[in-house]
Amino acid sequence: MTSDIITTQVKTTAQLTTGKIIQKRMVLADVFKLSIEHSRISRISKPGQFVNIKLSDQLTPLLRRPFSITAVNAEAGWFEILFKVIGEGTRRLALLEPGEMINLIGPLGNSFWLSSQTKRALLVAGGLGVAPLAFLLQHLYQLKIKKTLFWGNQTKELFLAYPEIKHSCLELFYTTDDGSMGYHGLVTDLFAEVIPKFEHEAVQIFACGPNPMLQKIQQVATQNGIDCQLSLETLMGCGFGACMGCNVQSASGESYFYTCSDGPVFNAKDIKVDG
Amino acid sequence: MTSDIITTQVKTTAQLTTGKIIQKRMVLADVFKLSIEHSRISRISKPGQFVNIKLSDQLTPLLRRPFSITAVNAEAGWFEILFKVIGEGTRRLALLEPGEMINLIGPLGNSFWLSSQTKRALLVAGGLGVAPLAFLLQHLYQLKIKKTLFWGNQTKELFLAYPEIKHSCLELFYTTDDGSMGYHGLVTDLFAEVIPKFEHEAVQIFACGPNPMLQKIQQVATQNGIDCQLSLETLMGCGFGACMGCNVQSASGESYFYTCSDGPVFNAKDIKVDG
Amino acid sequence: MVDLSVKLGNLVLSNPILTASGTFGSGEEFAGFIDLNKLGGIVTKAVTREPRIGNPYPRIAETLAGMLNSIGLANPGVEKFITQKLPFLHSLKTKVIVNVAAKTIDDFAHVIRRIESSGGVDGYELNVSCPNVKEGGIAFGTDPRITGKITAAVRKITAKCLIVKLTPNVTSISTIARAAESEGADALSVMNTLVGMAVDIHSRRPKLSTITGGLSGPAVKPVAIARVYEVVNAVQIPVIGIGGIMGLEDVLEFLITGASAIQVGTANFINPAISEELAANLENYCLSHHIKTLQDIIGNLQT
Amino acid sequence: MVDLSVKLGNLVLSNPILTASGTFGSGEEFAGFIDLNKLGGIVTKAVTREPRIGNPYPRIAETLAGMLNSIGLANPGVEKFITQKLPFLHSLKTKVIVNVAAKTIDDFAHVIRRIESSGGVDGYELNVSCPNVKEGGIAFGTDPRITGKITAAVRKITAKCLIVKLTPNVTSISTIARAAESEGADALSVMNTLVGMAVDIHSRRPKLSTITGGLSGPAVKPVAIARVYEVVNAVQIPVIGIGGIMGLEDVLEFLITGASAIQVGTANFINPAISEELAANLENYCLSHHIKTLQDIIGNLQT
Ligand SMILES: Cc1cc2nc3c(=O)[nH]c(=O)nc-3n(C[C@H](O)[C@H](O)[C@H](O)COP(=O)(O)OP(=O)(O)OC[C@H]3O[C@@H](n4cnc5c(N)ncnc54)[C@H](O)[C@@H]3O)c2cc1C
Ligand SMILES: Cc1cc2nc3c(=O)[nH]c(=O)nc-3n(C[C@H](O)[C@H](O)[C@H](O)COP(=O)(O)OP(=O)(O)OC[C@H]3O[C@@H](n4cnc5c(N)ncnc54)[C@H](O)[C@@H]3O)c2cc1C
Ligand SMILES: Cc1cc2nc3c(=O)[nH]c(=O)nc-3n(C[C@H](O)[C@H](O)[C@H](O)COP(=O)(O)O)c2cc1C
Ligand SMILES: Cc1cc2nc3c(=O)[nH]c(=O)nc-3n(C[C@H](O)[C@H](O)[C@H](O)COP(=O)(O)O)c2cc1C
Ligand code: FES
Ligand code: FES
Repeated sequence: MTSDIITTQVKTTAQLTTGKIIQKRMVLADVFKLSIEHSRISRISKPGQFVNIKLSDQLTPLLRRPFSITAVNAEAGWFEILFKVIGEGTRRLALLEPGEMINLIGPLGNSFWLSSQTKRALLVAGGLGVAPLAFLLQHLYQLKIKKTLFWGNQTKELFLAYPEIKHSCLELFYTTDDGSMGYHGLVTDLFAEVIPKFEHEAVQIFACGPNPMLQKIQQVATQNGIDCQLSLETLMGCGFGACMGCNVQSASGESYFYTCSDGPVFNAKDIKVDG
Repeated sequence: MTSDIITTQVKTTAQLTTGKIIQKRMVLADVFKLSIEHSRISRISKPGQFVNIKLSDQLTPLLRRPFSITAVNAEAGWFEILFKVIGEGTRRLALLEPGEMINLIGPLGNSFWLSSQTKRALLVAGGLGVAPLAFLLQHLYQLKIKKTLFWGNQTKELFLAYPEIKHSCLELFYTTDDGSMGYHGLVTDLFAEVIPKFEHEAVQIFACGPNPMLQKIQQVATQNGIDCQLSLETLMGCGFGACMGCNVQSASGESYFYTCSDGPVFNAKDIKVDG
Repeated sequence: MVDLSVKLGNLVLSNPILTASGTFGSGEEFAGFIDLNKLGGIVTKAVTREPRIGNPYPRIAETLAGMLNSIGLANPGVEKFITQKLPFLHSLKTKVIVNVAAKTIDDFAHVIRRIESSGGVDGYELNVSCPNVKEGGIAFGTDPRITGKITAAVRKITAKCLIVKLTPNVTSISTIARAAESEGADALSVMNTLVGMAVDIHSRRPKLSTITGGLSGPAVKPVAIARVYEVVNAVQIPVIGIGGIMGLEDVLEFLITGASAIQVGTANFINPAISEELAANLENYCLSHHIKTLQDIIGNLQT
Repeated sequence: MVDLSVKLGNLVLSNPILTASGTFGSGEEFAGFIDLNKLGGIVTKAVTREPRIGNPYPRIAETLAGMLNSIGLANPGVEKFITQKLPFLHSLKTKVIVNVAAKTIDDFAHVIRRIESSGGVDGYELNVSCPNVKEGGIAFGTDPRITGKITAAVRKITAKCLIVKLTPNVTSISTIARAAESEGADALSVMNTLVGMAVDIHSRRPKLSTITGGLSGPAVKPVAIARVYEVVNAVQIPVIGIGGIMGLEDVLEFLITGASAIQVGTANFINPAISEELAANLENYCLSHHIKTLQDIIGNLQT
C-alpha cells in the first residue's frame, strides 16, 4: 500500500500533534531508538521525511529538534526515530520513558523518490545518517528493488548493537575508521572503489551522513553520471519553511534552497554541499 | 542539648551542600513536606533559620528558593521543610521524590531568641508561616516554656491535614477566614481580643505570616508593650548577604536591614513592615 | 462578549495579536496549522526592492531561552512578492501588514508604491532596524533624523496604517520614536532584535556566518518591556509590543505596560498555532476576569 | 604547568577569573564558601562618596534565565568602606579592584583619593554605567565625552590599574570604549546590565520599585559577547568580559571572543563557589587540551 507512492517525491501536510512513546531502546550508551504511537504519521510518512520534536514544556531548550523517521508500522500505528545524544535536546529526549507524550510536528519535508528505470538502489550512510535510509530500505524491500547499503562508522559498536539494519539489507558493506570491522577506511573510499562495478543507468544513489561524506558522494555520482539523492542535515529553526534558517546553496551558488521545505532530500546536482 | 542555645540569638556558618530527600508527604494538593537528610544542618540549625535550595541543574528557574526549617531530628540527622506550591520553583520542588539529592545552602539567617523572663510564648502564624514556628515549638517544648499558638488560615483544610502542629502545642487557637473551623475571622483579630488576658511582662510574641498580618501583630505588640519578634519573608537573590535584594526598612525608615543576614527574625520595634 | 479590537491609526484590528515579521513567512506557511483569519493581523517577512538571497549558512543559532538570526532579509523582491504572495494575502480576511526594508529612502518608497498600485494591503511596517543588513538598515534606525525622513517620505505615498519598527540597539529609543511620530507614523513597533553573538568553543567559530546577529525569544522580554515602557511614555501614537512573547502572560505584560497590540515572533517556530491560541486565550481571560474592553488593560500599570 | 596569568595594564592577575561588582559584596560574604586567594581578583560592590541606602523594596526580580536589579548602589560610603571593609581586603593575597560610582567627576576623584591614601588597592573600576541611579550614572556612560573626562580626571590621581566599566545601553559602545582608552584607561569592563523591566500581571505592578532595572544573568550572554567583540575590535587595551557567565564554557566563549579576563556576576548568588570552581576548571581545561598559555585562547576567534 505504501510502496507505490515512493515512485514520486511526496510532500505531505504536517500536523502539530502529540504522540505517545511506546517503546524505548538504548542501542548504545548515547544512541536510542524511540517508538512513537501516531497513526497518521505512521500511515502517510515517506522515507526521507522527518518530525520536529519539542523536548519539554520548558523554554530551554527553546527550539524543536528534527529527527528522521527511521521506520513505520502503519498497521500498528507507530513510527520510530533513532538518535544520538549530542547536546541538551537529545539528552532530554533520551530521558523520556515509555508512556510519556511528546509534542511533535510531522511529517515534514520531502522524501526520496525512485525512478522507474532503477533496478538497484545504492545507499550510503555515515553514522546515524542511516536513520532515513533504514526507512527507505523498508520501502525498497516492498518494491522488490535490489539494494546495497554502504554504512560507515568510526568503530564497530553501532553495527553490532543495531542488527536491524543487517536484517533489512542483504547486501551490506561495513566500513570503520578504526578498522575494527569491515573495510578499514572511509565509506566514501570504499564506495568510490566499488561504484564502477554497477550498471550506472539502472542504479540510483541515496546518501545521508556528514557533509564531507555527502560532498564526496556527490563527486563520485557526478563523475559516474549516476542519479544521486542526498538527504541533508542543517540547523532548523522551525522545520516548516517559516524561519529561513536552513538554507542550502544551489549548485550555481546564486540562490538558496531550504532544507525543511525543499528538502531534506535533494538531487545531488541541484545543490552545493557546505564543507 | 539544643535547648539552651535559643536563649541567645544565633548565627551559624552556612554551607553549600547537598542533602538527600528521605521522605515526602503531600499534605494538601499544593502543600508538601520534605524530610532531608543532612546531619550538620539538623544538628546546628535553630528555629527561624532557613535553607536556600537550587531547584534543578537547569538555568531556569535561575535563583535559589528559601524555605524555613520546620523541624529537625538531630539524632537521626534530618530536617524538614514545609512548603506550598506557588510558582515554578515550588512546582519543581514538589516533583522531587525520595532518594533524589537537592543542592542547598544552609543553615542561613538568624534565629528567634528567648528572654530569660519569658514564661509563655505567644506564637502567631498565618498559613504556611507556621513553618518556622513549628520548629520553635519543638524547642519551647524542650525548654518547658508554656506556649500558645494562634494559627490563621483561609479554610480548615490545612489544620486537618497537618495534625503535627496540634500535637506539638497544647494551647492552640484556630482561625479561618471562612469560618469553617475555629474563630471566624483574621488571626490578628482574635489575637488582639485575647492579648489583654496575658501577663505582658512574662510573654514574648513570635509571628510569621503575610506582611499585613505582621503589621497588625507589630501594632498590637507595641500597644501592649510586649516583646515581639517577626520572621519576615522577602524576595531573596542569594540568601547570604551578597545581593542586597532582601531589604527591609528600619523603624526610622532611614536605613535598610537585610532579611537574609540581619533576619529573617527581627525585633518588631526595629523594622517597618511593608504593606 | 468581549471587545478585543484595537486601533492603530485608522486601522482596526479585531484583536491585538499580530505575527512578527520574518517569523511568519507570508502567512501561507501557517495555513495548515491555524485559521489565519482569527488573528488580529499578519506582518509579512521583509520585502525589499530587489530579490535578496540573504546571508550564508549558518544564519540561526540557539542561545539560552533565545535565538540568534542573521537571515539577512532573504526575500524574492517586491515584484515576485506581488505576483506570488499578494494574491494569497488578498484572499485573507485578517489584516495584512507588509514589512518593508530598504537601503535608501527611494527604495522604501518604491516598494510601497508598487504594492499600493497592486491592490495594496492594510498597512506597512518600516523596518529601519534590521541588525543583519550591513548596507545601512541599522544605521537608519539609530538616527532620528533619517528615521524621520523615511517616515515622512513614505507618509506621502500611502494613507494606509504606517508603522515604524524600532531597534533597541540605541541609547535613546524615545528620541527615534518621537522622530517617527512627528513625521506621521500611525504606530510604532517595539522592538526588533538585540545585537547578539555566540561562539562555538570547540571550533572557536562564531555560530553565525555574519558573526553577530539579532537576538530574539523569551530571553529578551525584559528588555522589550522596558523599551515599550519608554516609548509609550514618549509618544501619543499606539505602540506594538514585540519581544519574547511565548504565552498569554507575556501578552498581558506588554498590554499592561502600554502596548496596544503585540507581535509574536520566535514562538511561531516552536508552536505554529501560538498566535491563534493567544487570541483565544486573551478572549477567555477577559471573559473570566469580566474585562469588557482592552482599554481596561492597556497601559493600566500601577506605578 | 599552565600559565593562567593575564595582564591588565601593569596589574598581573594569577588567572582571568574576577568577580563582578555588586554580586560579591566585599568578598567577606564568600569567605565561608571559597578560598578567595584562588581567584584572579575581586571587584567590590560600588563605593560612593556618601553612604547610600539604595532603592526601596522590591529591588530584585527573577526573569527567564536572568534577573533584574535596582539595588541603587547601596553602600556605606567611602569612609566606612575604608574602616570596615578595607582591612579585610588588605588581608587577602588576591588582587582587589574597587568599583567606584559617583554623580560628579569630583566625587569619582574623591573616593579614589581617599582609598589611595588609606593603603590603596590593586585597581579601580569606574562604574559610569549603572542603570539604577537616576542622578546621572547612566548619562555618564552613554556620553563618550564625559566618559573620557572622568577617565582623565581619575588617571591623574592613581597609577593603579584603571578600568572603565561600559554600559551596553548605547548605540555605539565602541565610541565610548575609545574615549576611555584615549584618556588613559588600562582596561575596559564589558558589560554592565541591560535596561530591563518586568510586570506582575496579577497586581499590574512593576516587579521593581524603580519600574526599570538592570538585567543580568545567562539571558544576556549573547548581547555581552557581541559587545565584547565590538570593543575588542575597537581598542588596543584589554577587555574584561562580563555577562551571564555560569560555567567554564561561558568563560571560554568570552576569552575566544577576545576578552583577556572575565567577571562572574549573578552566578555567585546561585553557586557561591562558582568563581573558585571556574579558576580550577579553566586550569584543568588547559591541561587536558595542552594549552600552555591563555594567549592561545584569547581572541582566537576563527572568522
Ligand atoms: C532533517 C534532519 C533529520 C535529522 N535526523 C536525525 C536522526 O534521525 N537522528 C539523529 O540523531 N539526529 C538527526 N538529526 C540531527 C538532530 O536534529 C540533532 O542531533 C539535534 O538537533 C541536536 O540537538 P541537541 O539539543 O542535542 O544538540 P545541540 O546542543 O543543539 O547541538 C550540539 C552541537 O551540534 C550542532 N548541531 C546540532 N544539530 C545540527 C545539525 N542538524 N547540523 C549541524 N550541526 C548541528 C550544534 O550546532 C552544536 O554544535 C537530524 C537533523 C535534521 C535537520
Ligand atoms: C526566609 C524565608 C523563608 C521561607 N520559608 C518558606 C516555607 O517554609 N514554606 C514556604 O512555602 N515558603 C517559604 N518561603 C517562601 C518561598 O521561598 C517562596 O514561596 C518561593 O520562593 C516561591 O518560589 P516559586 O518559584 O514557586 O514562585 P515564584 O514563581 O518565584 O513566585 C511566585 C509569586 O510569589 C512571589 N513571591 C515569591 N517569593 C516571595 C517572597 N518570599 N515574598 C514575597 N513574594 C514572593 C513572586 O514575586 C511571584 O509573584 C520563605 C521565604 C523566605 C524569604
Ligand atoms: C528568524 C527571524 C527573522 C526575522 N526577520 C525580520 C524581518 O525580516 N523584518 C523585521 O522587521 N523583523 C524581523 N525579525 C524580528 C522579529 O520580527 C521580532 O522583532 C523579534 O524576533 C523579536 O520578537 P520575538 O522575541 O517574539 O521573536 C526576525 C526575527 C527572527 C527570529
Ligand atoms: C544585584 C546586582 C548588583 C550589581 N551592582 C553593581 C555595582 O554596584 N556596580 C557595578 O558596576 N555593577 C553592578 N552590577 C552589575 C554586575 O557587576 C555585572 O556587570 C552584571 O550583573 C552582568 O554580569 P552577570 O550576568 O554575570 O551578572 C550588579 C549586578 C547585580 C545582579
Ligand atoms: S527550518 Fe525554518 S525555514 Fe527551514
Ligand atoms: S538575599 Fe541576597 S543579600 Fe539577602
